[in-house]
Amino acid sequence: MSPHKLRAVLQALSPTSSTKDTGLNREKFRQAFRWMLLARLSEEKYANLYRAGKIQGGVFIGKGQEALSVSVGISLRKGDIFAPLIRDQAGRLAFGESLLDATRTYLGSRLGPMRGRDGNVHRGRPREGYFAMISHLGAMIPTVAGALLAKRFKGEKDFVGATCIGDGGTSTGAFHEGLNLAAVEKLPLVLVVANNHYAYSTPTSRQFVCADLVEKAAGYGVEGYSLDGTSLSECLEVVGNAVERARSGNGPQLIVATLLRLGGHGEHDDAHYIDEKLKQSEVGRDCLKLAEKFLLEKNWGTKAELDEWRADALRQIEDAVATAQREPHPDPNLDDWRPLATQHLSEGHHCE
Amino acid sequence: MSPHKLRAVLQALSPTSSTKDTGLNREKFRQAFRWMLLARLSEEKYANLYRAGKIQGGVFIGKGQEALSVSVGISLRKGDIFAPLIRDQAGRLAFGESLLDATRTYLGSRLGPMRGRDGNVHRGRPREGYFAMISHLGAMIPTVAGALLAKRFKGEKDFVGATCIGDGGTSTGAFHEGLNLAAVEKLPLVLVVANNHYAYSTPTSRQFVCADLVEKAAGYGVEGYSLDGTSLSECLEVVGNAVERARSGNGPQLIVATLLRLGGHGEHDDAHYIDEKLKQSEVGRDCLKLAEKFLLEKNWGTKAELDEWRADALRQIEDAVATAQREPHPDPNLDDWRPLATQHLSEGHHCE
Amino acid sequence: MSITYLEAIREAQAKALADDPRVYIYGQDVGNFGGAFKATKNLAKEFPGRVIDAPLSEDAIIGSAIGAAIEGMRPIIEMQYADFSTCGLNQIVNHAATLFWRTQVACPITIRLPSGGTAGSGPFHSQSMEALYATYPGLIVMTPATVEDVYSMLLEAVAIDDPVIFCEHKYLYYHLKAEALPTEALPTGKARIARPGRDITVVAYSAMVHEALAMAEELATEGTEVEVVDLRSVKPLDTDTVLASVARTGRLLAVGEAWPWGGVTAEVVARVACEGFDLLDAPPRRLNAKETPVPFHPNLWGTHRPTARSIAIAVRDILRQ
Amino acid sequence: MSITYLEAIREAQAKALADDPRVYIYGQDVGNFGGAFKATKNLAKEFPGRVIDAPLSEDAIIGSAIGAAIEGMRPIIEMQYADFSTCGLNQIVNHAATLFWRTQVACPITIRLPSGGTAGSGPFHSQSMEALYATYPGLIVMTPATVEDVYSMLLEAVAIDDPVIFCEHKYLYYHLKAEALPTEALPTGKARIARPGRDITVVAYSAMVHEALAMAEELATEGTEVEVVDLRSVKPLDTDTVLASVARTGRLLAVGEAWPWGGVTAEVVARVACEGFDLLDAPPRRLNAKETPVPFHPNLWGTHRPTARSIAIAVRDILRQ
Ligand SMILES: Cc1ncc(C[n+]2csc(CCOP(=O)(O)OP(=O)(O)O)c2C)c(N)n1
Ligand SMILES: Cc1ncc(C[n+]2csc(CCOP(=O)(O)OP(=O)(O)O)c2C)c(N)n1
Ligand SMILES: [Mg+2]
Ligand SMILES: [Mg+2]
Repeated sequence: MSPHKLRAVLQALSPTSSTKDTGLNREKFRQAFRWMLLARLSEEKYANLYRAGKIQGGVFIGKGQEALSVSVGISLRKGDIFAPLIRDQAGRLAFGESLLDATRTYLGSRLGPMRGRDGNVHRGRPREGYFAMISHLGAMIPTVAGALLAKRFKGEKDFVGATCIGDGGTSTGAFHEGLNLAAVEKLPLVLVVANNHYAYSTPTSRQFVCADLVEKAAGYGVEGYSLDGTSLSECLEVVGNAVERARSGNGPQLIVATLLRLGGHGEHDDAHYIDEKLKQSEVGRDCLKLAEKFLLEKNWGTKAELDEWRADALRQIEDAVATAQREPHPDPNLDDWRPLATQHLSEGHHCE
Repeated sequence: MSPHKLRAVLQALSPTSSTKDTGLNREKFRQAFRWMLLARLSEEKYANLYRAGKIQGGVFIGKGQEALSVSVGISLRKGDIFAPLIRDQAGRLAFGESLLDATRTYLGSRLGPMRGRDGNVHRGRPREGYFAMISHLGAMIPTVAGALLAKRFKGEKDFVGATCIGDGGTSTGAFHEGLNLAAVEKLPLVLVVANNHYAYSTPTSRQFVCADLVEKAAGYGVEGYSLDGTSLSECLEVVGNAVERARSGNGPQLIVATLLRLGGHGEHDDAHYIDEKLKQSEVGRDCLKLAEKFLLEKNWGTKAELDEWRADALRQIEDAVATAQREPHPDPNLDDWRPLATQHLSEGHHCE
Repeated sequence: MSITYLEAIREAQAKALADDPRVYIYGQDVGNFGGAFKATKNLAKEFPGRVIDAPLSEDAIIGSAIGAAIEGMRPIIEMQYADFSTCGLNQIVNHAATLFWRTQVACPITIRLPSGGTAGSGPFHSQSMEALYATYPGLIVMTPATVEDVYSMLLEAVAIDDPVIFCEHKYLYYHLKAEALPTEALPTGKARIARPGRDITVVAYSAMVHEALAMAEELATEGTEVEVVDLRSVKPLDTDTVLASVARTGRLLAVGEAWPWGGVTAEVVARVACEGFDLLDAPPRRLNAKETPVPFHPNLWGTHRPTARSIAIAVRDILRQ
Repeated sequence: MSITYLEAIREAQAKALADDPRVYIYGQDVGNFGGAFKATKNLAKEFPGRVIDAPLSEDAIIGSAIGAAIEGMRPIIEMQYADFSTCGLNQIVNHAATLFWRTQVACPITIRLPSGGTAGSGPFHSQSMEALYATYPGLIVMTPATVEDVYSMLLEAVAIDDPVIFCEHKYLYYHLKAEALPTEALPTGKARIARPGRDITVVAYSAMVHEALAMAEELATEGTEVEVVDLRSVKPLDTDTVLASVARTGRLLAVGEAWPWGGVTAEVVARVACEGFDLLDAPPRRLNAKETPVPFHPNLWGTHRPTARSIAIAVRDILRQ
């Protein structure tokens, strides 16, 4: 394992026990790696389709953040809540989203979970604990908190809710209010901050002043962790640990991962403003490449296996794209245009 | 001086120098005490008038918080900004508000600064650096930050802006965004939190989890201080120091004072829910009584002087009330009912 | 026995809590204190753990309710004053209102907004925000004017699968009394003829219904018979009942306590003009509050909002045409 | 030379910065990056220290502008999308809008809202919020439809002593071009006859003006002469120009891209019905977007908002009466 940068800021972590499934183990690492690969390759595909003019709306990818994201998705289980954000393709897949759901949404299929009403990263299946983000950053934090409150009301046990946000998103009032509310209610919320050094074009120097965003944890009275977001092993360990601590009643967990957005804000953005020094530094390393290296070095996988995984991922992607491309797009004449669940209370158009 | 509880949480304070006017000195203490006395007695008068049905709207007083509040007002000077909140009668007076402005506002005189359009604690004279709060808690923080930004744009030097908020107000998104923005811009903002243990009826256990709200300072990268809000000497010293540190370029200062609201949320509220143990504890002491004791013990004032000050304050109050009571109330027929400074762009009433 | 509008709100919440385990109440000071207006008095005691004090965080309060609703609960949210809902507005209009349409998952939350003006409350404790919320697809906006309606509509709000903005009027809290709670009610979306009349239709809602009724009473002594329509909910807005009334009277005045630009009175007049143009024997009219923030001082406030007197003047004016 | 609507916004800001030292620009990514839409391209370089990247904090951004305005500055605030102004709404409607009336201290801030729908933008990057802001006393709401207007009105917005909500339409950013920047302009509050005609008045604003003009072009080939009124600002709303037009044509259609309940079309129809009832030879009509969030997929979006085609259908319908 790479130099262990794990730092429990507020409370010493109970030492990661190897019997518990929160830390590093071969199977989990391999599985996580495969989700990362699928996420990376599928997003590359969407980006290509975008450049070919095949996708309406923007494409925002998680390149460089897959290790962190997958660690969230893979640490959760059925009955948990996950509210991903824009760079969470890996975590979504690991949490259980089908690649077809994602692909249908990008390609505008009527059969996708959003049926063309909403697009790209805004997809989800809330009934299955997989929330559909609104754009307004920070908004999903109190929403997840409320879902956890509901589970407590309903007498459920051993559940966790996780949501992700960027360095920019920490500046929103919603972040503050949401995390504080979760702390007051001592909810099992895992809040994962990906400090990727930019909010769109805005560097962190224009976003916050503390040395590490994890310093916020103390002010909320929650447990906090700072970690290297480029290291899959570290991400799996820290996120896994935090999820289990939340699950076992230790209240909200704030995780701050340091990494770099390896590309533009979206595919429309050439990212010319990203500091060359950052790119060359440790934070600028590609978590997927590092994980691959780690895998091979530790003999947890062979080159041949990796090739096969890649081929398999590409096949899945081609299949999903082919399927979605054959499917009908939404038809305005088939939409009921009713915004209410209580259909008869939806208003028609007056004065037309 | 009472046991020195001053604690610089983030950065060691430069030792309070006795040549600088930030710390404790006889004249300042006496002056501060007189403002506290005037604040306490004037608010008692308003409360009595309220009970006699002479005041429209609510009356919200600062009983128990005068030491903290006066320290803010007295540490500022002409050219500074002050955005007080609901419990800042003492600070307002010390900053330069005339008792007549306050009294006119309470009594509904048309000649008050708000001319009946707004009332009680919502008064101010923004042109004079004395902002008029809106009710939505937290809103004044970014507003003061912006005023400081403006002063920097205009090339002014050595200015400070201060604003106050309660423990409840720290839970607002506005608090978070405003303080963070000020930190990013390294503005000379002094943010004074009065943790009086309740937000209306809500105890701090339902408001936040950290042991002391000053633990938030680190997360914003600002300097923070925790202090005993019942001690005038400590308030003068800590607030004075923070104001000078802000003035000399050390960025935002977060001050958290611990004290107790010595009464209801407003005069309509019997405060039955306040914890008896808190009342009996050190935080429940009356800062005015403590200051009086201190003054006498230190021989900074005599009993006779105190009596004279009280009599003088009562005279001022009676004068102001008598004047305001003689004055006309607003007349709807004289109001222009135009919400815009650009008068001709104000809309009239259509369809009437 | 007699029961106030405010007590009816409390009783409706008590019944909702008793009848449905999915219901809980969340808001500032709603717990042991019973709410700033005592609308949840004793409920925390009667329903332990289900009436909860929230931190001073409107955005998170609403956001949490949305999450809880997704998980199957039916939260009732009390905003301390309607005016403070601006701090939670993003969650209401962009999240709660869009959830069902985007995901087909319903969002059954009830947001109680203590609304409207009272003397000495000023610009930030007096607002009428019904039109702001009604503009957004995905929300239902109720504006009950009577003790009976505030009770039955609040129960209905909790039962409905969609987010309901429940505008209860603070002026009516203590002013309005009824003999008993109702056992039946009009369905949501149906307006009510608060007083029948043949000469002119006055459309009102919430506190303005009572100003309109007082005006009608007065004008009756002059032989004018005013029909007062109480909209009950401004979204859905019962155009049919309004049109049917205008069909009888030929004249229309729409009265609202909110500001002049836009709002309920514009929507009512526009609908009647578009869909019932030929029913009108005279130009329709609107009467709103004045075009300024709501003033603090009672002298100004009393002129800022429409009153029985100013409504009477408008009605007489229309009838002269 | 030709200049787009978007470039005109940039040029106006460059001129405001050059002419008035009190002006500065604040918003997310407006600095070196030049803004999400490049509306501030190069301005940070040309005006060092005066075009500043803000943190992701809409509430604080607007709040800070209010404070700066009190201190005599004239901030131009860019919201990255109009939709995100909901997160700063409290400061806009409760603080900026009330400041002058409460304190007699003016609040000269300009809030630029990249507004309205484009294909593939979805529920949270497409909204038209003009009516929400127009409801509040104390705000001016501009909705420029042309390159010339977006330039001159933005300059005017900065010059005006009151808070101006500047709704610039994203669909027009690149679609619309003019030969040159204007040297003179109508005053704020004056509507414009975008196309004269005698048969019917179509009132529109912002992007809908162009749908209306396209429709008028088409109907002209059928011998129908449509008069298109471009409101330019929806608050103040130039009722006189609208009434004068209806006096000529006798017929009215109000078109807006916003949702059906309330909004500009309701206000326009209500004013004409109330103040120009006798000018109307047929019932007035409104055409708005559909009653759902703005859809993401272009197929749905193209039907959600009014288009030249759907306007033409409505106009033909009115003319048959
Ligand atoms: C409240 C709000 N304001 C503005 C935006 C526009 N916006 C979308 S993404 C983005 C930058 C986000 O940066 P960060 O939180 O660091 O996440 P990252 O993109 O780096 O993953 C902005 C400003 C938004 N979505 N929500
Ligand atoms: C955003 C907002 N929500 C709710 C309120 C209603 N309200 C007024 S004062 C108050 C309690 C404030 O508590 P705290 O901040 O601790 O100040 P204190 O009254 O104790 O001085 C509340 C909830 C408000 N003014 N603003
Ligand atoms: Mg980022
Ligand atoms: Mg308090």
